[in-house]
Amino acid sequence: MNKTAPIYGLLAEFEQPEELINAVRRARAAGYRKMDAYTPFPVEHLAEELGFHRTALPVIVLIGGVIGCAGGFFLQYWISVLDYPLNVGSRPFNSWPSFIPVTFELTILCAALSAVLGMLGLNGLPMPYHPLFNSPRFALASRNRFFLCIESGDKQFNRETTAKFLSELKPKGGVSQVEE
Amino acid sequence: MSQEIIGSGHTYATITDKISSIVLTRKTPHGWLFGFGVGFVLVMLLLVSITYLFVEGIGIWGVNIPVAWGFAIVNFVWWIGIGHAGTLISAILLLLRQGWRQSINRFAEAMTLFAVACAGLFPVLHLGRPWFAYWLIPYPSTMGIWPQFRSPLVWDVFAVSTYFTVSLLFWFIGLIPDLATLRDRSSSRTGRVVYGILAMGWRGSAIHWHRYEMAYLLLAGLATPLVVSVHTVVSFDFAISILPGWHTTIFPPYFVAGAIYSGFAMVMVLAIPIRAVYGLEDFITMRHLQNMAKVMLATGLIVAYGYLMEHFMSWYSAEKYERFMTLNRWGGPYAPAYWALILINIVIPQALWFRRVRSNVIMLFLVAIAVNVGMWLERFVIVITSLHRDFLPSSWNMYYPTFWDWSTFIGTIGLFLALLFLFIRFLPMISIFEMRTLVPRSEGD
Amino acid sequence: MTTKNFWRSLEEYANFEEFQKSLEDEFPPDAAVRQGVVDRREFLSLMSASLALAGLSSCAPAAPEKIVPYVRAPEEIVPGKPLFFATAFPLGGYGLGILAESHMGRPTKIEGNPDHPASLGSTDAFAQASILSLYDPDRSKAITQAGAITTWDAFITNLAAELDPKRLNKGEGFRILTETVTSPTLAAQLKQILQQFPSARWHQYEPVNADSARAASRMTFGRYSDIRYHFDKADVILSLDADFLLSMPGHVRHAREFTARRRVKAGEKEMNRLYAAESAPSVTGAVADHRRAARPSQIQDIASQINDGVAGKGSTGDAWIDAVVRDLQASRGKSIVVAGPHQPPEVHVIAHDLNTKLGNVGQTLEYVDPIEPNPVEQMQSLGDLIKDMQAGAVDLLLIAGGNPVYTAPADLEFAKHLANVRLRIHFSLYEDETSERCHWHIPETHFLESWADIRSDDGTTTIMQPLINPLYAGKSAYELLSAFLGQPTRTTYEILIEAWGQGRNKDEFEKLWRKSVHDGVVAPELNAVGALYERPGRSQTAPTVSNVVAGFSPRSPSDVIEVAFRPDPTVYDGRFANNGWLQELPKPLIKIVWDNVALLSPATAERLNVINEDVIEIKSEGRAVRAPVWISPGHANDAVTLFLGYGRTRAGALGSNRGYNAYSLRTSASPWLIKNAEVRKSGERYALVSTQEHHSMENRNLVRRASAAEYAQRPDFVEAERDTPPGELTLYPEYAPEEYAWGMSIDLSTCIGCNACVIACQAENNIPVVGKIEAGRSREMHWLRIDRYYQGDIHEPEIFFQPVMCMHCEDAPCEPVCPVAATTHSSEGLNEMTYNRCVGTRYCSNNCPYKVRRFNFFNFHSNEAPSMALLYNPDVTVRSRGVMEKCTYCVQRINHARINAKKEDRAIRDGEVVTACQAACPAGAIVFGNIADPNSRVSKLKSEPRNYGVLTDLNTRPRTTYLAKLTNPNPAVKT
Amino acid sequence: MQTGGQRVYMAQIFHRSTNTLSRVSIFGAVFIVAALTTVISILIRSPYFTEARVVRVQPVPFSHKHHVAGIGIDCRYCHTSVEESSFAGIPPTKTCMNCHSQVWADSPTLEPVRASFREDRSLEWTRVNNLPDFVYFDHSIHVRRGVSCTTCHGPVDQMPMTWRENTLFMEWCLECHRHPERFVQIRGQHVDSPRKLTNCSICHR
Repeated sequence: MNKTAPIYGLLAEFEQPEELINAVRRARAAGYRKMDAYTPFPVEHLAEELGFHRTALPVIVLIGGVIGCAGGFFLQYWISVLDYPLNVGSRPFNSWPSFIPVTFELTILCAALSAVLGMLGLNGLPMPYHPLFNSPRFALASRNRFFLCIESGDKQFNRETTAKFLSELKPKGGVSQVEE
Repeated sequence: MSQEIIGSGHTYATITDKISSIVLTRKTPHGWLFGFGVGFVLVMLLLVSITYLFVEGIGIWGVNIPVAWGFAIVNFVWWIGIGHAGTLISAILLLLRQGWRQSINRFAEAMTLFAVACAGLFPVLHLGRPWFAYWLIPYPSTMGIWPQFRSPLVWDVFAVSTYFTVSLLFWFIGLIPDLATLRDRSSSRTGRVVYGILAMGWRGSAIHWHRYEMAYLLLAGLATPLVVSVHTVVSFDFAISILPGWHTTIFPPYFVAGAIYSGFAMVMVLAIPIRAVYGLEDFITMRHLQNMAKVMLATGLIVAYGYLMEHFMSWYSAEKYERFMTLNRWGGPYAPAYWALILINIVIPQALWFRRVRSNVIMLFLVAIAVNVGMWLERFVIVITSLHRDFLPSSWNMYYPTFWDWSTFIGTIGLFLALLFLFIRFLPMISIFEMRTLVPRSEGD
Repeated sequence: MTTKNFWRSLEEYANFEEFQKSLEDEFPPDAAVRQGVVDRREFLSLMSASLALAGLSSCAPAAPEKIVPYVRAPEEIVPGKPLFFATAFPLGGYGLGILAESHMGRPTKIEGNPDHPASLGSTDAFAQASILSLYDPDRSKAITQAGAITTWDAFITNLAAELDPKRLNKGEGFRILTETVTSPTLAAQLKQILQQFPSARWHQYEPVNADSARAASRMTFGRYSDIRYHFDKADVILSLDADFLLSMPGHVRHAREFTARRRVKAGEKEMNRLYAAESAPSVTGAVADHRRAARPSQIQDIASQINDGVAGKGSTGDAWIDAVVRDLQASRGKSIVVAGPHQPPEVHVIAHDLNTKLGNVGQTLEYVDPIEPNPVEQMQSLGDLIKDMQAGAVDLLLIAGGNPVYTAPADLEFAKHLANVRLRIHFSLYEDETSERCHWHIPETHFLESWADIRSDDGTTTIMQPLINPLYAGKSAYELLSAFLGQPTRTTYEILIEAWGQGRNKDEFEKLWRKSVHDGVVAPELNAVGALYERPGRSQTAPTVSNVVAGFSPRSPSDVIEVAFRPDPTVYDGRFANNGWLQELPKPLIKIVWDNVALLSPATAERLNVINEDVIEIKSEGRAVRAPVWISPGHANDAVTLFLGYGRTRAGALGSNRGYNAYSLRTSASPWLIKNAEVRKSGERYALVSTQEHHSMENRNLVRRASAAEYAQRPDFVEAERDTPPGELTLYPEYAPEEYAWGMSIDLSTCIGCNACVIACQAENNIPVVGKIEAGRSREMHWLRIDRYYQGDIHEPEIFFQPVMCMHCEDAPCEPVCPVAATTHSSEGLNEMTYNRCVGTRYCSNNCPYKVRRFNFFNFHSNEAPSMALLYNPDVTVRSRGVMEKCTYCVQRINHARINAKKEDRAIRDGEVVTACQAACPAGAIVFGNIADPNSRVSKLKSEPRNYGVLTDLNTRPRTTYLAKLTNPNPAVKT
Repeated sequence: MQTGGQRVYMAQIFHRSTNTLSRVSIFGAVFIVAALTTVISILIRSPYFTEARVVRVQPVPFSHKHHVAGIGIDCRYCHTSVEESSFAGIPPTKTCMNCHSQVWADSPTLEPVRASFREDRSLEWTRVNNLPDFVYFDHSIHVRRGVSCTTCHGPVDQMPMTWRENTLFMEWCLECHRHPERFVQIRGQHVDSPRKLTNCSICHR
């Protein structure tokens, strides 16, 4: 194991979500901040334990919805009243009740798009390359293993002590380095 | 019989391996080849029909004046209806925190996409000049003229395309973690590259999971009213008109109910053989089938109530055209279709009241088939009987479907099958990561 | 309508020829096909590659076109402006005055000539459709000898060789067979021929003729005379199987005069009363106040009973007959008894007798010298010819017009004996069954292609002028006969000028001639002075006939089935068999298209155990014919009506091998009736197409009816149901009214269901023919249809006609459902259909409660011959595949009037816009105009209490409304 | 490497650069679509497609500039029916020969004209202004209502060889039909309301 090459962080592999949560708690207690946990399925409270609480996503979706709604209605109003008003079955030019369905659909469409794009954006996806993938064990994060990674960027990070600290958490899969 | 929603003895690993193996295994089962082959042949039939249609014109179908809408619209509504179960199961059941949804939502969503794709064909094909279909989209043309937003057909364009887009997003978002699994487990280089691209570098970070679940929840919240709106808009195609038998306010609710009805029936029709073929009884358990049967029973009753109210109103309104329309459905030239509808769509599904039927896979399968046929008949009765005898007796006339009507319809069934088989072969038909959450904690590894 | 810009002088005629020649350059065929460009665009669009561009640019110019000016422009032609030429439409030898519309030398439309007494501005379906025959690609195009194409000169040389010996033997064995001839010039030519060849003979024959009337007047007065009726003067009319409104010569005028007495203003109840006794329901019977279904042979009994009654021989015990008698007696001098041409002479004699007794002669009708220069009893005439042929006494036969091989009665075996004639020359519009059996065939010019003169049933003479040079190598009858007179080079024009001009001062004649040609009616002076022969229509003294009436044949036993023959209401005697418009025109009452049927009553159908479309075999005198059954409520029991004109073998692409040939049963002895035929069910079935499947109104009071008396009491009866919601009962805003608001009023008490409007609409608006199969799939394209409803007892039903076209609803249900704004509302209240924007969702048709929208399920124009392109009205887009279409209120005519008015800085005058249907209607039932102007005719009519809208309970607020039908039943008759 | 008897593969499939690449591609897709639509809609309206302001090749190099600006012949001398008919009219060869039987009587360029007159064979001009057949334009009323020739046909008197000045797109027709007052040049001339002038049946029948 190369002792000098720059590394991304140290990776501890657990078999049960509870063990992982427990490890995260202790890591934070030990003062580690720049770290992340990786699981094959969403584990409740894990994010909170990592100190992540609120996401901006709902706001983004709301904005998207409002834009879709207003834009949708205005599009129809402009076309039917301002640009080319036509007498259609002697309905009023501004037949707003008839404009509701399209307005609604566009609201949903914009909101949904902003939800998806927002989520990807905030998560920094797509990111096909990531140092973690260098760790051969990490592939199991999408199967049945639970990982905790303390990143070298953390100010307390020190190869030896951090490795020692992690192994004290008794990760069943052991501790490994993640090359940069 | 098991009341579990997942067979006992499963661990994260077994679930993962079991489901992903269906996709990653090298050899293709013969059953798959046969099924896909059938679908493919029918797709060819569809292509021939469409080509001939474009060359000759809409006249090759049975439509005429007064019956200017025929199979095309019947099939459109039918497919759209089927396309409702998917998003509904995922979205609404997610919001209701129904754990049992997690083994069926994936292919229910896929089914939605394919059904909507089939449905989307018909409004275009049935145009007199399909190559001008894009005139229904508002774009700055050199003609300086725009779509006419009072027309339900324009609403359709927006509703159906929105529905397709949102369903696609919902489905894809759901797929991302599983794509990551496949990426990490695929043995072939190409497999890993392709799945890798699609997985967008998902690595299961806790923070990502957090936002992911939020987004998924929001999508579900948006999709739920959308599902309801889509079939409401479709029902407006009829309800907005002035025709006896179409012009009625009860259409939106009972169209939506009908859609869910046929949607669940179709899920059933697909789920039962698939779980048998791929041995997924542990994931799609009797509990699932029974729950779906109950939903079908409930929605079926709403549909029945819809029929009842239609007839009640035509009597209560004392509207001579409405009354004639009802009598004409009962005793007119298309009465056989009507009574067949009542039998297949209302009477037969009542069998679901009995536990013995609900717990018998074969019976469930047959009932589900019946419901799909019945719902098609419902649309046929609505479209044809209302049109063929409306206001002026002098213009009354009959409608007879032609070979090309049938070939186009059957062709789209083929398209649906072909797409579905491709999906089963190349993507996990059951959501792996959501199944993992069902594993009792003790059985970790 | 367009300010009529009549043809003016001879000099212009010279140019006329000239620009005719340049016509081909001026309008290369594809330029004339208005749909051409659209098609190209659609074809491109089909290529998915160019999809986006094609659509985005759908208002952009098409592929570069050539534009080809004249070399020397004829000065009466203003490119883009139509001209109208006065001429006449010949049928059965009689002329109907018309104005033919010409666009850049292409005749495109036929209108009635207001100055012509037989037309009074209106036309009939035949006249309207005749223009289609002009462009019929199946017309005979070349002179043929034994089937081989040859030339006029070749014919002349051959003919000369034939005629020289004839001159020596006085024309021994030389026979000429023509159809009914009323043309003075033609008659003069024939007389000349007979002078040159004293032993030659001239025979006349048409299958539909006036023999009975002729025989009757011979029996009665010892001489031939015609009757001229004045229905406008009659209070009571008795029709003895006479369909005087649709099928007798002069029917257009009859309809106008008859309906003039049925327009009842508010408060009035003065109306004429029509009794009709007939076997097969006719439009005349349908509008009659009292209709009596009787077997053809019984008509005579009814007639003589009425005659006895009028003679005061006391009651017959038959309420109906007694009522008629009393009514007739009550209106002496103000009644008419009309005998049908299909009835035996006896009935006509009785009619003479009745009219005389009732003192009608000189009042409501007058006896005049025959219109024909040489009246004959044609069946006799044909018989004589055939006898000679049989005897081998004929060695040169000229058949100038007509198709005797097909139309001659079976028992005469014309075809067989024709073979005995050494040299046979046939002259006709089509190469038909007769041409097949003749050595020479000479193509005839269409009446719009050649000069001619002709007379109408009322004696008016018209100089017919050509609108276009012969499209094919056609010759006129005048040129042909002139060849027989040894002057093969003379043009028709020269012949006419000489005939009319002889013995006249040149300049004065010039003046009269111009006037006559321009007006379409020969100036009286010209008629009077230049007597080609004695002036017609000289009134005769009232005859006395009582002695003749005694001892007519007794009534026939009632257990047999009588078979009656009638000319077909749309293809007539078969001459229109290849006319697509007429083939697809729903026959009045039965609504059958593309076929002829065997009509019989429900009771008889029961007796024979047959239903619609069963094939029955009718046997008589060893001859048999198989015909499909159509059950007609109101038909006489124990009688079958067969229609002539079908079963042609060489009619052309459209007309051949359609229906059955009724001529093959007909006998010369009794051409209109077989008194005792053997009728049996054959067991076969034959598919018929009827454009109306359902015959009851389902109590939806679509046609509203009251007797004149009831109307006087309850003028508001039309709103009895109070089904029209009040005006304020709408969610929609009222759009500010413009100076014009177009609307239409249709009077159901004058509509006689004659179909003239349907064809007029088809001709005006480039409406395609779809053929039997598509019509059978309910895809016929007529913008205007005439709905027919039966009411009451199926054996004696009341019959209603209701013309239905787009109602131009104020709150049009079709408009809001169109996703691309292809159908919208104009500021003048028109429901506009913009074809080029239509994508064909057909939603509008679904949502139209009147189902008046028509859809191009295929490109129906694509299978038309190129020559048809010349027929298109250039002011109306030719719709292609996949677009919806419907009545536009003839918006092209509205725009034309608007532009003219604006140019003159004035408002459009009332009556300036006349829709095609309105112009054609002989009954004047349709009135169109500006309802924003309270003084316009249409506004006045709409303010009548009889005015109502159809399906107004849907709050569509239609712009087209109807005037309820008024009848004038005799209280004495229980119905 | 083995875990639980299951073969596990290296997860790192992509190179670092793919991260930027993937993000760019997503953005790029959106951008390209937007760009394409704009380009098409511009292209559609460009002379390349509409052939507006593109000179047509004619059998005889007839110069409106010379005849109108130079000699000062009124449009109506040749386009005779412009005031009375929907069709302005193309002059018959006779009209040309009125002058050119004397003027330039033997110029080789005019040979086609003389030939046409001699042999009574029409000249075949290439159409410059053409509308689809479902559009009904009437010259007479536009002229009568004070729309000058140049409003639609442009400075014909400055055209040595004739071109079409405008696209003749529907949107172009609508410019005027929506604001007639801007284009009608005779002062005090009554103009119809835009509402009337935008009725579909004004142009389409």
